[in-house]
Amino acid sequence: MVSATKPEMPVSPRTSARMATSSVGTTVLGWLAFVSLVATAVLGLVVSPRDVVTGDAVRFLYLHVPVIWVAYGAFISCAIASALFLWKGKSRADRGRHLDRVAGASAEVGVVFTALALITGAMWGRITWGVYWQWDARLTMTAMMFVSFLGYLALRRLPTEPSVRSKRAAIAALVSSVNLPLVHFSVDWWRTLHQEASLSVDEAEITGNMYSVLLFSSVAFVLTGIWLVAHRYRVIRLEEIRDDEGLELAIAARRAEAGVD
Amino acid sequence: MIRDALLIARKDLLIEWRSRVTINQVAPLGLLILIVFAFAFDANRNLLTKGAPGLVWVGVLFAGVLTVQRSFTIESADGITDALRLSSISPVAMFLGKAAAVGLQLFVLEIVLVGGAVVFFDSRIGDPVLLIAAAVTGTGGFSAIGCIYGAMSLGVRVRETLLPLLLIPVVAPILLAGTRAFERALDISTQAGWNWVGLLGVMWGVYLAVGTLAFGPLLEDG
Amino acid sequence: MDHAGMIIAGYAIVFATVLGYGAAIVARGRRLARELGLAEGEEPQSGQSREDP
Amino acid sequence: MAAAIDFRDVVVLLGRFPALAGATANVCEGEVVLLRGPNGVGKTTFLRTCAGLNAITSGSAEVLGHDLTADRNNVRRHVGLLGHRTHLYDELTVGDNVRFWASTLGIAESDAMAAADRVGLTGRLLDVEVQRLSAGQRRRTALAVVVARRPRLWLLDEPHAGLDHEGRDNLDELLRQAADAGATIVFASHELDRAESVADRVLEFSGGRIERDDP
Repeated sequence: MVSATKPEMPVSPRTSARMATSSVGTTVLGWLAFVSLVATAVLGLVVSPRDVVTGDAVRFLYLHVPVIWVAYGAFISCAIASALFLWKGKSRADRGRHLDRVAGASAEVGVVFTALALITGAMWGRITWGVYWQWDARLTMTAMMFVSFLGYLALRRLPTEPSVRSKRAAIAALVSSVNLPLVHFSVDWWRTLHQEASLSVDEAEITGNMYSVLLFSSVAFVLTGIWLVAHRYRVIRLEEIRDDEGLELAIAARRAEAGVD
Repeated sequence: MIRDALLIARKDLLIEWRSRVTINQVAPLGLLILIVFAFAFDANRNLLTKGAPGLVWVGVLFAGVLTVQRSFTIESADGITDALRLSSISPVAMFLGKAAAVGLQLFVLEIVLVGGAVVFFDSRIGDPVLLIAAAVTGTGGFSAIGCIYGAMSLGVRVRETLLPLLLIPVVAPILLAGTRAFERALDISTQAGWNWVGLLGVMWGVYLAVGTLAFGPLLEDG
Repeated sequence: MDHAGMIIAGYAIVFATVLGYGAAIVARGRRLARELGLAEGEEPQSGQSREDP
Repeated sequence: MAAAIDFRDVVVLLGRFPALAGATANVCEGEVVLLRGPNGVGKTTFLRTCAGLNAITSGSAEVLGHDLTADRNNVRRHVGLLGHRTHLYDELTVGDNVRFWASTLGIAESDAMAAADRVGLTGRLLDVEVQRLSAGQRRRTALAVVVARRPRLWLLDEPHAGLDHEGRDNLDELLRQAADAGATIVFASHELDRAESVADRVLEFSGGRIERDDP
């Protein structure tokens, strides 16, 4: 058996972790999100009137706009968590592992929602402008954001020491975030110089009913986003607990090699 | 610190001088990219002349990724990263030195590619000063951000594929601004070129600042 | 409805992705919890230590 | 005498592998200590950890008065590490390498060249690219860099490996001189007869820990 001198892990999630897959709070949140998503589908497809100018294409508004908000929110959360990790991580009791998990969970949810935003945006664009893609500043920035954070997730998946990986990932997230305004600005400037007015998707005239449907669907998607981040966070945490358990076993096995223990 | 940065840069350039990887392998590859584009566009001279600035920068982009890759392969061989950590050179000096060496090699590469565009694509250099200024600021920014990601991929087994994925999205604005400035310098457009050089300069400054802050934490991991 | 196909496809993609992604996360969490011998739906209680097996 | 190395229950992870699993060791300044044990018991990790290259997961570690759990940076200037890898740029010559590494530490070129001379790297050999060297010459080049540092703590991982008979004698002589000058030397070796004649003390490694501490 492992003796009493067992070295103490700096972070032993075991001690504070009767952690499973859900809690009362997130269960309620999850059902709320689910029900409101279903309601969004009904409202968006059936209840909402067609727009006078853009016709039924307006139904994409209820998907595209909330989805992109969730994506931006997730990336902002990832960037803030990464910055806090680099700034405060060392002095925290858990060495910033909580912040690292928030960053990782947010980034993944952000990537999924950015993909959805790009897809719905392209479909909507096809209907209203006749093309899938416009080289407009915001669209280009969003595409770059998508690719950057795909790279970020690839970096997180590397089999390196957790502390090394978190630090590298946090720096990558911050560099990408600093870079996105530069992308936006340079594309914007490029478009302006070429004097092609960028087509904005906000041209649909949003009136009473549509406004409330948009508001409702936004709430639905934001709730869903929060729920997804919370659960993704827990999965990361469970994986860490599993790895740490493996570690304690590995140390015991390593000591047993000596045969004298 | 300047002395240390120069020491690192001098060492990198000496290695390049002895091994000639950039000049014998990366530069020809850049020219090859230009030629392959000519095939892709069916040797349509009009189209190629018009697209030359962008094609030159795409060449710089890909050759640049390889140059950064090479620059950090040198440091990860034979436990050299450990030796650097055991030396008294500060990470900031290391960053500046490596960025300077990569930048200088890329600048030479860029001159070669512009030469290629003149020969293959019939480009005319209308404003050499603007051309040089855009090349210097563009490659400067590229090498600064390239070295940040180079350090990030140190010791990573999948570096060959990971580095381009991480690096290319963030250098997109350099590609864009560099292309616009070159369009003016190569007499393709009559729009302002110097604003783009200014933007490239701003990006260079931002990336240098980020690298100065980030290089220490990145190297410490090894 | 104009462009009915495109609109319905858009809605289908979005909802299928979100629900599928959520389900995948939950499934992965449950599997891990089972592996670790944690009961489902258990709330983390700070300061309370799990007995070592 | 002051402690050069003071490790207590040190755990060091390489990835997820606990290379040191609770190592406790004490080395006084001026001592010459041999690390003994089969491959893979943690000797190399112990040496690298002393040099401040590995993060310490738990336990307490002090080297030359620097607390490694708080700051692994400041100790590095004072140690000389000769590992399995030689830390040399293949494309540069022996002279280039010695000069470069010396200047990264602010060591005068004349001192660096004297160190190269001391390990038998002279004349035409200085202008040979490292990639053309034999394994023994390569290790001698690495040793020259360590000698030039004039470390207070020498950390040598199998320094005898790859050297010819003359080179080994030369090395032992070098270590004795350094010890006489007050440096602490910790080294791992499989050449037990040779090593034990140089060492004051032996630390026996097993399973990521120090099992026995023979005087």
